[in-house]
Amino acid sequence: MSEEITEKKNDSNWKPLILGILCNWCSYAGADLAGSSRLKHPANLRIVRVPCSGRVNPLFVLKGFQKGFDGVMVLGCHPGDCHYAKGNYYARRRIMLLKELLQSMGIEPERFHFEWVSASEGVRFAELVSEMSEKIEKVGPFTGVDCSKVPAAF
Amino acid sequence: MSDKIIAKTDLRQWLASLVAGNDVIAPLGREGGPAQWKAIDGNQEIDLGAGQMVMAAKEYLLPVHDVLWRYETKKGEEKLEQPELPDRPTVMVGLRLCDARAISVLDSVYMDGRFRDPYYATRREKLALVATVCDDPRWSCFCTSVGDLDEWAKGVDVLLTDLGDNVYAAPVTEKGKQLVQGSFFKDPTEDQTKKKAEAWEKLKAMPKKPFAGKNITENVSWDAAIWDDMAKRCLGCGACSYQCPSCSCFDIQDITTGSLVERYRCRDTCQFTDFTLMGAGHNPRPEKKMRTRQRVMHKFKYQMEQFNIIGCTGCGRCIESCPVNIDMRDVLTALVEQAD
Amino acid sequence: MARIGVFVCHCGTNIAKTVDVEKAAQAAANFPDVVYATDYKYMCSEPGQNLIKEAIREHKLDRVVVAACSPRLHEPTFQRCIAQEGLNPYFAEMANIREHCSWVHEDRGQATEKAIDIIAMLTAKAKRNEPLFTKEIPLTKKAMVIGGGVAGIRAALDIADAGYKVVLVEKTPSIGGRMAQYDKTFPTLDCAACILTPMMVDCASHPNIEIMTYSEVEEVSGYVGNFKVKVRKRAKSVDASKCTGCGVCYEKCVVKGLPNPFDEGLGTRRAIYVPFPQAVPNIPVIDRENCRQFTKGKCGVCEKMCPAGAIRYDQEDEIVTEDVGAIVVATGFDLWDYSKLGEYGYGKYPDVISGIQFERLMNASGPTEGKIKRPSDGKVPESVVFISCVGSRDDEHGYPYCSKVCCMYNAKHALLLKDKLHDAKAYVFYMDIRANGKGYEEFVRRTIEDYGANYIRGRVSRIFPEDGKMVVRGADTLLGQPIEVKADLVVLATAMQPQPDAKDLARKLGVSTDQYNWFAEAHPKLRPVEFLTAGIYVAGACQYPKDIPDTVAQASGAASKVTGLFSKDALTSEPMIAYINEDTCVGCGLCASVCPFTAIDLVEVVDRAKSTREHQVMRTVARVNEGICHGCGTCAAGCRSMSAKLRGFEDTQILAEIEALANVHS
Amino acid sequence: MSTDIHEITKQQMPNPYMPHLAVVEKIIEETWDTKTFRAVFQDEELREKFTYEPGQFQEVSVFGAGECTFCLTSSPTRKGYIEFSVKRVGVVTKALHELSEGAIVGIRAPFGNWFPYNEWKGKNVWFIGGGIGMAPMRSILNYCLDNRGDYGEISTIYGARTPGDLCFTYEFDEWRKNSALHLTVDAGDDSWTGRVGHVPGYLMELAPKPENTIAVTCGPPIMIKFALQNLKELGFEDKQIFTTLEMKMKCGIGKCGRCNIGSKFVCIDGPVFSFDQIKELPPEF
Amino acid sequence: MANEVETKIREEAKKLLESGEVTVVIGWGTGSAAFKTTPVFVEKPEDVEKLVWNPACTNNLAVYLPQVAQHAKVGIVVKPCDSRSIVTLIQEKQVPKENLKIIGVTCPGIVDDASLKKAGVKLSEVQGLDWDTDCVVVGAPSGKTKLPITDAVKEGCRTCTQRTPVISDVTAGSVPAVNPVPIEPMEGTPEERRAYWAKQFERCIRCYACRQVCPSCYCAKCFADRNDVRWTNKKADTSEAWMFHMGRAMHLAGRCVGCGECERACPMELPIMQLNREVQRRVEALFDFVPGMDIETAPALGQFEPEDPDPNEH
Repeated sequence: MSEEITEKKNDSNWKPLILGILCNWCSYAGADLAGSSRLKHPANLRIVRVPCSGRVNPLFVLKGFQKGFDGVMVLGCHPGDCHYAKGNYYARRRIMLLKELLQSMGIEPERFHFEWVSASEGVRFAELVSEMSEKIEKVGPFTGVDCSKVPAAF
Repeated sequence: MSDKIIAKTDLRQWLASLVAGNDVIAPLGREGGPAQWKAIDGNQEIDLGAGQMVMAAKEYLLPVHDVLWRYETKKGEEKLEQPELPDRPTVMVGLRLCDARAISVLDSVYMDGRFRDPYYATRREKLALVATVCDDPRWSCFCTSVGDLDEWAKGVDVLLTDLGDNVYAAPVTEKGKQLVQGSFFKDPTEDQTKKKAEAWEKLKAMPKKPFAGKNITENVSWDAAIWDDMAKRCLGCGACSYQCPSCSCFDIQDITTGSLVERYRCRDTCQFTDFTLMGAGHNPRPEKKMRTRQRVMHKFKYQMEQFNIIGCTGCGRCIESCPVNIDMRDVLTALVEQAD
Repeated sequence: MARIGVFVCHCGTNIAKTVDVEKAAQAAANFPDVVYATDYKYMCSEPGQNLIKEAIREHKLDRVVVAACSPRLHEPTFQRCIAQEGLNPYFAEMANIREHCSWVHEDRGQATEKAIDIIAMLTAKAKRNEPLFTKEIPLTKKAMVIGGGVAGIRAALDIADAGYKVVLVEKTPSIGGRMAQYDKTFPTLDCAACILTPMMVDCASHPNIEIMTYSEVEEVSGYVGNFKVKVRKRAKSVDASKCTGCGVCYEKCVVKGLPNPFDEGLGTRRAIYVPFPQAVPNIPVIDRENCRQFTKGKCGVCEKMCPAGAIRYDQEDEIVTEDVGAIVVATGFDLWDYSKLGEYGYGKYPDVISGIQFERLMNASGPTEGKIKRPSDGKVPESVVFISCVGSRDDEHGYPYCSKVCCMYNAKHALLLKDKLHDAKAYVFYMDIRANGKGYEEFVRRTIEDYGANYIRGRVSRIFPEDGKMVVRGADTLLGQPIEVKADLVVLATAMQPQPDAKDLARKLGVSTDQYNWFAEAHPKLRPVEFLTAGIYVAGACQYPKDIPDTVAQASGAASKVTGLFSKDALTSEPMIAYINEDTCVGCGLCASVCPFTAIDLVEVVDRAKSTREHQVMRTVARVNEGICHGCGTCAAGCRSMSAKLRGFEDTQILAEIEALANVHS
Repeated sequence: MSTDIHEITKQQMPNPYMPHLAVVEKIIEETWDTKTFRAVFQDEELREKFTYEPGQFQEVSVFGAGECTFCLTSSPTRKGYIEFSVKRVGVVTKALHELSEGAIVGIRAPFGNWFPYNEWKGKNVWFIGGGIGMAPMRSILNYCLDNRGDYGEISTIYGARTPGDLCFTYEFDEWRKNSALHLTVDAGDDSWTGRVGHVPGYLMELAPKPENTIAVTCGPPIMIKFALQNLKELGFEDKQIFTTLEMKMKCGIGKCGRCNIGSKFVCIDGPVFSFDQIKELPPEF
Repeated sequence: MANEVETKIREEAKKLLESGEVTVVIGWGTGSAAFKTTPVFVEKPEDVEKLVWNPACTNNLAVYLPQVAQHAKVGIVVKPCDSRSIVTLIQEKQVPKENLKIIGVTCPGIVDDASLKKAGVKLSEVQGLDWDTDCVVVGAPSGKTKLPITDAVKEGCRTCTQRTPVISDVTAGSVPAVNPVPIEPMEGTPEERRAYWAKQFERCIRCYACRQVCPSCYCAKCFADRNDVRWTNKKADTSEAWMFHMGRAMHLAGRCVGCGECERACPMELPIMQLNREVQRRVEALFDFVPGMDIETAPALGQFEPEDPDPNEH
């Protein structure tokens, strides 16, 4: 792992790899709209489609970080817009908590993004991907949850 | 054999010299946690006074996670490979006699059974044991109640006794003799030899439990009342077995990473419900009582019948780790008392 | 293990231009369990689908991954395709390498790499797909149409004519909607009432149609085929069963001079009223906010005067629950409030009016009985300025979109003005003329050429009164010079906007709206009259600005969707729904408490492990009601023991996607 | 008994954890939930020399899904391939069911003991099987039939829940040729003309004589329980009755500790036991 | 100090058993060492003398309830934290409230092997344990030593704010005057924190003792044990252990009552409570929710408010 990370850190062509978990009705549709509107954005996001942000088990996100992705993004319908009425409200509780916990665990806040994107917000989607890519590029490659680099301070 | 003396200040140098020709496994202090068995490079501060380690010496022979083989499934590139096993001689330094004895128990299962376990055997054959005589038994220790320490001492390669500023090193085997070499070793004085003998006698004089000297194998009964009592309290965790120096059961699992399949074995325990649960849902030991009984009977009866060795060395780890204070000494006492 | 086929689509050059499709197919061929991979120009075409079918036969494929466009577009296409070869349709997966890849990336290397990742993920998912099956669910063959404008009326009539019951729910006291306010319609200049009134009457007399006016939808539950809609029937204070529509009550009502919304404030009504003479039903309602009986507690004139004894001051709102199988949403539009615009006087000049007010001024049954008089002093205008794009195509003050009908009604208004007042001058300020309907361009030309309307290309920057006239100052961009017109009346073509409560209704219905709160159809081209929520359809201008022909066409479209739905004996259930592994469920009830549809119940089952032949021990487990479950998966994400699962989006499948992605990059 | 097969196994498997790669040559759909797989070792030399005894078992790996224990249902008298029957119950068996012909599996075999067929020479043998329990007995049945002259009367009682649950129907004619085959089902269907009823009951009807006879029974626990009772009633002694035990196994070589019953490991001391041996074990079955 | 409480526990237990209101009383009994207690299941009135109360009564006995009290009337002795576990279990339908008779005890804080060792006590010499005002008294051959409570008790007890049971039929003992130590959020840069946790999880041997002692971990099949979905495998690997502990932390979110048993049971000294407390702290801040306080309140992740903290405002 460590060699791989060092390699990544020294690689000027390194691009962050971001896992996206998107609800089918709003955010995935928003991403589709970004596509049909030809809104260019960095090719760093890989999308897993789920029916609703309520389907997002926090363990999916944890799995993403365990697997060493540089970032994870969870997108769902705006509050009140959920195709299933309330799924995104439950998701919000789970994911907000997870978001904070990940900070306790030392995963930089830039690496996890939770946001609402509606089916009409193709522009917003493209912007989000660009913004997140930039932020992660600044913090650099993720060294993993079993980070080999252990600072002496602890 | 030719017993030697080494000053404590020279220990590190000795270990460094061992590292030159051997892999050396020793207790390594870890910040924020208990000392652990780790391969050392000769430069670290090792802690021979760590006493009994949380994890038993089986840690090296039966790692928590041991790859059995790897299979590449990619079309046209299918290949089955066994991982490389250590080919350098290995020395384990600082284990207690209970752990050393436990290795004999493991040997019986992994080396003497009908099939020989190549992973264990390869490591074991290259392994020399440099054991330490306990000078400060813990509250949970009961080795002298389940075994004959003089007999156990024959199972190691070198036996170390702490004499304060010096350590008395007694090679037990030819292999051991090879290890106790170097300019830092001196011949012991008579006084030192006497002190060493006293330490040994002191250890053996440790207060014995009511079941000491009894034939536990004959007393372990299938219908004992203690099983119900244990089962009520037992929470079915694996702490006792995971830490037990002689528990040897394992699980086999596959991990698939892309096209690569890795099969490994890892620790497992008869205390878990899943241990005997079959695919179709049938479980021959569905109740906690059956599982707690299995563990004790296996150690004290079945292992004796199979290999003529008791599967418990009185290290006390299960007693210390049990979250509900099921004390093996009480269990054995109850079994013996019931039989009487 | 699975035998997966991967089919990479070029989509002409849509994908192939940016993604190296051959390379992607080659990479896919090496993924675990992939036994066949190829690329083709148009996977969704017939030859493309045949290619898949042949490969299924030849390579004994049991899973198919099509790397092409969004599954939201063509998933059903490929599900049908593989089903024709005898595979379970849910063994098809789509890797979205167009919308999510080729269309949004420029670097061919990166796009190809991403496409390969996406294919790897979906291949891993497909491997874990289980066959899914649909079930029959009952169907209530009765529809509800929300909104009684021309769209709602047309839809209701079409559904009713096909032999199904319809409930038509209208918020105001009468059906008719916006069209009832119009004078004439473009481009044929038919009288709006002549077209609409017979339809309204047909509606009222149709045996299959029940009209609920003065009513609003309160709550919607259930699902396609089985909706339960709670409708609040607001108290009209008039017993509809007794009222004969004689009109004595409103003739005698003592509260006069209330602005009549139907006349857009130009006319008046009383506290008990029918909004317009042709109202259907022709039953008055009491405006309780202004009625003296209600505000002062005494009056009772109408009650005394009513010959039928139909006045009911004690009438209360009634909540009725309707069981319907389908819902058509036809709630129409609202108009932008031009008083927001300072340049045009913030609505403080009475002679600056909106197009629909002008419509009322021209209407024979309007406040001026069809005589065009300006509101301030009743003077017949000699010159009228019509301004288009007020709030439309105006990102700064209004909306960025085009309201679509303004160009046409501006032309209509100018023409009718000239028709009625031959000497009057008509000026039309416009940005572009968008006359793209049947006969529309000809109509505009006629207005200009035959009727002499003065079209000025340019924007109006300011309107202000001067000497009893309204000075309209702007620029003629064709001549490139400033222009000032002195007009007696200014008519603003204000933007169409969604109804203020559209968002609320969308929430109740569980459908989505776009950024302006227009209702959002499932797909603009493939499913233009449907919502994503099954069983709910959209018609008319609640979706987007539309003219009457488009509105009516869409209404008929929505109606035909409803009748299509009702033509089945029963519905088939969505197979991607939740289920519970009862063996590992501990009955904690978390799933039930988070289910948005209350589709999960806790039930008692025999605990086989603890029961003996003599003594039965029960335990509690969760169970999913398959008819109610929508498949959101909120239960599955919450269940700690992972006993609640979601078909089609199983943990195994989602994790497989995540792991496959990690594997490609490790 | 013949030469120690365990010695042969050790030679065949220097590392008993390393499977031999084998190709699934043929898949027979026995019933709705059971398939029989015929596998052929990739290594030609091994294919030639591979040998086992009837009653022994093997560990089959589906790479990535894991490993599962199955008895060898083929008879060592029929060379060149091995067979095993799989009922779909868990993760590995499901993965096996999803395999198609030509797939590669890993096989560790042969393990465990076997039926003492040499000691049975000259005796009558009754096979009493139910459901998937017929799988281990098919090996010894076919072995006995292939050495028909060594044995006296050979009879099989084979029952299943429904006619559709009967396995190995394609061998029934062969079995009938040289031995007696008595079929029964718990519930028949329109085409079923045979007997309807449970196996133990049928056993009482057929009433084999215990003299010079061996009984082998295998099937669901409840069937074994009553078959055993009935055999006793017919005068069979425990040592005349054999069965093969099923227990969760992982290693197959007496290390992992799962199949431990008393001082025996089912994987090395079993799976074949006579009932007088089982009586000596702790009552965990 | 413990004696009055002990007497009261025994009296109440005796009443319950004699009247037949319960078939068993679960409490703490004398352990195999002076600093140990063990759970006891008292079924006969004459056996109530087995029940003890002292600073070593560490077990959260609620862990037994889903198995024992599902279909039988059970008496149970609980500390404040244990009582909160019972609230959670009732809420989550694992125990019918009507099957329970709860004997509550007020609690000044509990010791365990690790906390005593940390306070410098030599375990093999301990002869007895008791409380005095804000002290734990350790009896040894050399005499009695008084240790300030906050120095001697388990990590979770130091910060505990609940000193009386939240649910009980009777409560023994007076409210102890012990000031909790405030909970400090984790410090350090993200990288340091991550490295810290990696180092902790590296030690995990996956014995699942933490899970088994936890009253809230009652799943019939733990996500970590599922073989159909590999959330985490048994490989002794830091990242797999991370996955297990993080998954467990999320599953305990809004449910962990902070009894600290998981950390005590861990043979490898993983700071599991620190993790749980991080979750707890944030659940309280985000949703104003404290678990195990009220049977009527839905669990934190089983409800929502439209005004919950939103990603866009947070």
